[in-house]
Amino acid sequence: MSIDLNDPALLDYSQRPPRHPEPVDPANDGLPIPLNVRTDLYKRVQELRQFEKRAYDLFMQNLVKGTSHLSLGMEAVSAGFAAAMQPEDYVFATYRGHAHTLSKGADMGQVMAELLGRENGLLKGKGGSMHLTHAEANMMGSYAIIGAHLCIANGTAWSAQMRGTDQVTVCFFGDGTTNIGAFHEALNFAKVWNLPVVFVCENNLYMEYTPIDLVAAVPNPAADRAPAYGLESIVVDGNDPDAVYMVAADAITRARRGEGPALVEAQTYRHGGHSRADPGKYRPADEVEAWLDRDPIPMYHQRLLRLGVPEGRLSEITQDVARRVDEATEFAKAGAHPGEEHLFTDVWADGGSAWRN
Amino acid sequence: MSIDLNDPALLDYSQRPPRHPEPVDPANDGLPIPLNVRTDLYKRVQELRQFEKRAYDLFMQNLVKGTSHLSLGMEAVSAGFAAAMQPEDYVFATYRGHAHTLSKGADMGQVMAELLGRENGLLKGKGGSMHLTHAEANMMGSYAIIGAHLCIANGTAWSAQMRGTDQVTVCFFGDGTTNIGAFHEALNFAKVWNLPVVFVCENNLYMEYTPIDLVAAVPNPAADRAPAYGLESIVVDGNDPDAVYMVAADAITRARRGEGPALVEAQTYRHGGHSRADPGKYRPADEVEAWLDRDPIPMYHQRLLRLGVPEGRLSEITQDVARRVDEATEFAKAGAHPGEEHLFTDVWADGGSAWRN
Amino acid sequence: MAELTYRDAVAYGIAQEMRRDPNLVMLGEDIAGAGGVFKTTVGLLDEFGPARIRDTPISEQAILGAAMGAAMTGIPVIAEIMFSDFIAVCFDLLANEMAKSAYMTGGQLSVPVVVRTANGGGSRFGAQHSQSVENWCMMIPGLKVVAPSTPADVVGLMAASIRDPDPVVFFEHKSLFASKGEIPEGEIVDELGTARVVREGTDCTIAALALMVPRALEAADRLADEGISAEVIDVRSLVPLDTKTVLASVEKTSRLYTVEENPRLCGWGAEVASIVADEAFWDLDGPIVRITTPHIPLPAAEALEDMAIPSVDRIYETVSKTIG
Amino acid sequence: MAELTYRDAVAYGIAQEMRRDPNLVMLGEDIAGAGGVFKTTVGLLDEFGPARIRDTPISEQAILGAAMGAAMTGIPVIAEIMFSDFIAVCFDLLANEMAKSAYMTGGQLSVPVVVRTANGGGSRFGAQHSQSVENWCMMIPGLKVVAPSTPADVVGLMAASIRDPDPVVFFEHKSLFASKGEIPEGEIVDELGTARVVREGTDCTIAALALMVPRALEAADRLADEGISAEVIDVRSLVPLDTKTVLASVEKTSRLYTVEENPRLCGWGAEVASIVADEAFWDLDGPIVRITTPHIPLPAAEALEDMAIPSVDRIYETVSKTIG
Ligand SMILES: Cc1ncc(C[n+]2csc(CCOP(=O)(O)OP(=O)(O)O)c2C)c(N)n1
Ligand SMILES: Cc1ncc(C[n+]2csc(CCOP(=O)(O)OP(=O)(O)O)c2C)c(N)n1
Ligand SMILES: [Mg+2]
Ligand SMILES: [Mg+2]
Repeated sequence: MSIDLNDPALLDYSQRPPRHPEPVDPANDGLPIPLNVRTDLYKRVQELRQFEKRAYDLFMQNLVKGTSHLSLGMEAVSAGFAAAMQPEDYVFATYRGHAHTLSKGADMGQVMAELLGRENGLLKGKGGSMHLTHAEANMMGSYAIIGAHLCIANGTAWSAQMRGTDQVTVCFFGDGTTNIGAFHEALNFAKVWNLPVVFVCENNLYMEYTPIDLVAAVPNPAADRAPAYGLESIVVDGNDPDAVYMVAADAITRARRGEGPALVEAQTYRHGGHSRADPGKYRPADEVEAWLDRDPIPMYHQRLLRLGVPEGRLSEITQDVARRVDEATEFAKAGAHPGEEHLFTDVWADGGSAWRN
Repeated sequence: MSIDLNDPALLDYSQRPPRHPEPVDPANDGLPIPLNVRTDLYKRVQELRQFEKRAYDLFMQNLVKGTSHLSLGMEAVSAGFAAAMQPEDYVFATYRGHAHTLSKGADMGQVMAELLGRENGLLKGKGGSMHLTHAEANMMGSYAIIGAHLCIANGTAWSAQMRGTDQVTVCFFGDGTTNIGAFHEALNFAKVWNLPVVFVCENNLYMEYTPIDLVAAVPNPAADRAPAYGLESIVVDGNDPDAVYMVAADAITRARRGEGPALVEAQTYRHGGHSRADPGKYRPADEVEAWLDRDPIPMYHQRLLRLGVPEGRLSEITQDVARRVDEATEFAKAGAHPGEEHLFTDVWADGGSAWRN
Repeated sequence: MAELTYRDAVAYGIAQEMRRDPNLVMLGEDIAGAGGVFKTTVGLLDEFGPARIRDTPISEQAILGAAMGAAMTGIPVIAEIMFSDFIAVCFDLLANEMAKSAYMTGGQLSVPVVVRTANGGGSRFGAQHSQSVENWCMMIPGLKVVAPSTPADVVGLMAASIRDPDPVVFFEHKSLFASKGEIPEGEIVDELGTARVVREGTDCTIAALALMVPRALEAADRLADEGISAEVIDVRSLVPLDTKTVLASVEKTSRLYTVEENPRLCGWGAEVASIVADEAFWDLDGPIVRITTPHIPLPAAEALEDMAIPSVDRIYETVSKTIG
Repeated sequence: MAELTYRDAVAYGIAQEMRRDPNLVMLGEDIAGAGGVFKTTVGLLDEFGPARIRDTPISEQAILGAAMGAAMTGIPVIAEIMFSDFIAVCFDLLANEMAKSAYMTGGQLSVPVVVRTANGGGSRFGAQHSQSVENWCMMIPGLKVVAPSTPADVVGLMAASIRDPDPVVFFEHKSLFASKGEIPEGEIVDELGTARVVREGTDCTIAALALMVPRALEAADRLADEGISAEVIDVRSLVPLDTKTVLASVEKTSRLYTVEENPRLCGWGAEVASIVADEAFWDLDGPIVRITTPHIPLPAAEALEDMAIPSVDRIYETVSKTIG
């Protein structure tokens, strides 16, 4: 769209017309997803939700320094894709990467410790919240400068192609990221080289504090651009774990079969602000409310009950996750602050940092 | 498209299937373009053709140092757009910018002198062939690093929008340029800000030595991406001055009326190699031949004869241009090599270059 | 005289110039309604409206391109690049286009753009949001580079940068945003290319920039307790560089220290050191010592980041140990 | 011993490594069928095929990104950036991603990429295709930086760079492509971080890099005629930097000159000068003098470009006048 400079709502974005969520598709209850996968999805969204809530509490206690970007409200995207991936598949995330790192199997305690800047953190405290990486599990990093990691994701996909494995790379990014040059280069390159990579736009309707429709030329910033790269336009309800799972499984399977890249736009919403300090006031109040009503977790809870999973099983999962989050918190808080010996390690692959003899 | 690594033609691009030009649309004789505009177009293509041929000869005599990128074969694009512009409109070009600089009214002698690195050159010899600029006539420069100038072109368009003038900016670039990040940023930005800018892709089927279809995900690298920016897909025969003129007039008029940006893909071919040293051997021989047969200049000559312009009038134009090219050559050759006094000027707007006191 | 934070001084300085020049415009990400992610542009949208204070897509090349193009037509533009680390995504526009335009065109085009950007460490943001990148710009012929250390300098150098007809990169230090200082009444316009002796001394010269200035001053206080009289220079402007002030100081003190937040290699201090080692060699009584962040990416953890960036302790100890 | 041009040495060095390591791949614009716009990769497509030598779109960020991602999985990659000036369009990938990956991840990921690029002036290509940008990379912690001056060094340092597990930027000098030199038989593997004394001398040290090395040598010949004995060091590797060789030389000669093709401010010579002014201060008998391209964008015209870049005359005259 084009901006009308006379629009009085430009003075206060919260006065702009709200963009409400689509209702849950009732047919999604009937998607052909086995119940064990669905309970796994439930566990996954619970982990992400409870972890992120705790992370939020720890900021409030000023234990997390720096910044932090939560996925509260957006859990279904990460859970749905992770459930559709194989362990050998590669994942790339942005600074909003706690969820994707956990989904790929990183230890909650180590992730929490990293947020707290501790030596027992996933990155020894050297990377922080925005750079979570768990290479052992092929979680290839969280990247804090918009765009680059889409290009890097092509590289692991190229590697799989060269090595003749059937690993797929899944690369998450935000709606705002669709406007940067690297997005374009990455998508075109992936298609031309027929790389096994699935690009996933988590469209939460806002870049930092600016509504995406004010800065993107098309209504669906990722899906409407897919044809520019010879790709299919795919939009999915990013608040429904099942819907995401189906789309993810399809795109990943096709990439695994050598049918090349895909671009998926998952529409969702963040419950809080962009990062720790942001109260998110630029959003119309009724928009926030409507999306809170479409919280993926109670919705999914209801669906599982409808599908016959006993309440007891669900609360068992919930409580088990709660315990693990508590343990992770303790682990993190008990960690030492990294000492000077870490300052000069790891610049080079040999572990050192010498630039001279 | 995607590359098939088993395709033996990857070892020698000249063995790939040729891409022949579309035939001239016979209906174009009847386009509603007044005959005086058409004779002006004829003069324009003659100027570009003869200038570029002379530039080529001067390289061969080793009088042009460095590099140089000719528009031989592509003259109709520049001529058609220039004829549709107003003098106050802005133009941006790439390193392949001799044509667009001349079309905007720069003095042939000064342009030639710049190619020869002389003090009487358009840029005093400081910029060279790749950076021709004639700001006085709103020819805002030639840019030698792919992509950036599309972003810069938005700036003059924004300026016109702010100042409330009806100036339009026209920005030329190549097919290969559609794959770089800045292309994407520029197009999206132009649309969102509703800027009066017309982007013109001169699709000559090759980037440097690599066929565009091997590196672009879509067959028409510009037009097929227009919808990604909320724009109409426009392809025009870039070897027909009249066809270009019509499309140019339409896009420019709409931009002038405040209807926002446009993206035009003009399909054409360069008669020679990419730059001075390149013999262009990576192109199938029959492809080159087919396009030489669609040389815009004899085609247009024939059309004008059909439309009743006397042969004598056309040869008068041709000869007048020939004389001016000769004069320009003399002017250029007579120029002095710039002296040391020019080395330290013009870094800053005040004319100086001091970085310290 | 009003007291302002360094943060508020940014908007104050911009507003002063926007009132003066109705053509001056600003663009950047989240700068309008949100008042900037560092709240440095709060109030400007309300006063100057959405045509002059414009939010953009996340498209740094498009931002600098639009700024440059408009500037080439004579419109002065302020472009915000949110974090200075992001200069890397638009470095072509800055280093190859804006910087070279005047020269390449034989003086036909000039580019009155101020690129404002939040620079430096101390916020525990990690390696991609904490860099001190003044040298990325200083090394490019055709760019001017400014890095104020006080609110008053923010206002005065902002005005000078905006009025300058060339591209100026204006580094606002994230860890100084909360600091406060007096702002003189009335219009404030400073001068590019002028360093300031912020503390006089006779035993050594300490040249510092931005966040390093208050630290150097504090270290100088401690050195004074030991009987070492350090002269502290706030370099303020890297291009143009006020070599006169530095050379005059070294002539007096005979010793030079630089305090740089950038990682060691090719920092601005190296340039200053090389100038002094050439032009003031015979004045020197001992080695030139550079105190810099080590040549490593910046770590995120508080504990580590604090060890990396030159601290008051490190400045104090280095001078005290080496002045001999 | 075969004689090769510097140009042919590039493909020769790459081929040596491609034969050794079947995983090694290369990508870049026009590098395959065309053999590179500088003809530095001729023959590689035929020998190694289109899966290992791949042409790319004009997408430098995608090129470096693909290289980095593949490298993180253990595949060594050579990425060509056609002209070093274009590093600016992918600087984020180089400076913020490749360079910081190992550190930010606490050592989890390393990036065995060699970024090859044609650097330097003398071709009359103007300001956007002629820059010497070694310092753009040297200043970034996490990057290694190499710039050979002879065909043998091209081969040996290429092998060392390819075998190095970290990102290395490999600068090939455009004006040296046509130069010739002997290449030893058999596998050639050099070492990063080693400078070479290419001429011994006692009166002064001249540190030079790439194209400036033959010029410094020629100037040294002329100085010798005047009775000035100059030691010339080919720095070869900026990161790691062989400070030992430089410091040992200055200890002997007591004077240091740097000859840099980069524009003045924050060039590699500034760093070297600052190291010497600190660590070898007491060895010095006179000012450290830097001979550089002036701090201006490079002009296109032959006449002007030749005045800008340090010439044999300028080196000779500067040393001769200042050595006193
Ligand atoms: C190149 C670059 N420009 C700007 C930023 C600052 N920034 C960080 S997050 C963000 C918004 C990103 O929005 P989106 O892609 O929608 O992701 P979300 O945060 O909504 O998940 C911006 C502008 C950045 N990190 N990198
Ligand atoms: C960022 C960047 N990458 C690479 C180049 C080298 N280069 C110069 S021209 C060219 C081909 C451009 O192709 P196209 O856009 O089709 O324009 P044409 O030359 O065909 O007019 C390339 C790759 C460059 N100038 N800038
Ligand atoms: Mg978003
Ligand atoms: Mg082309």
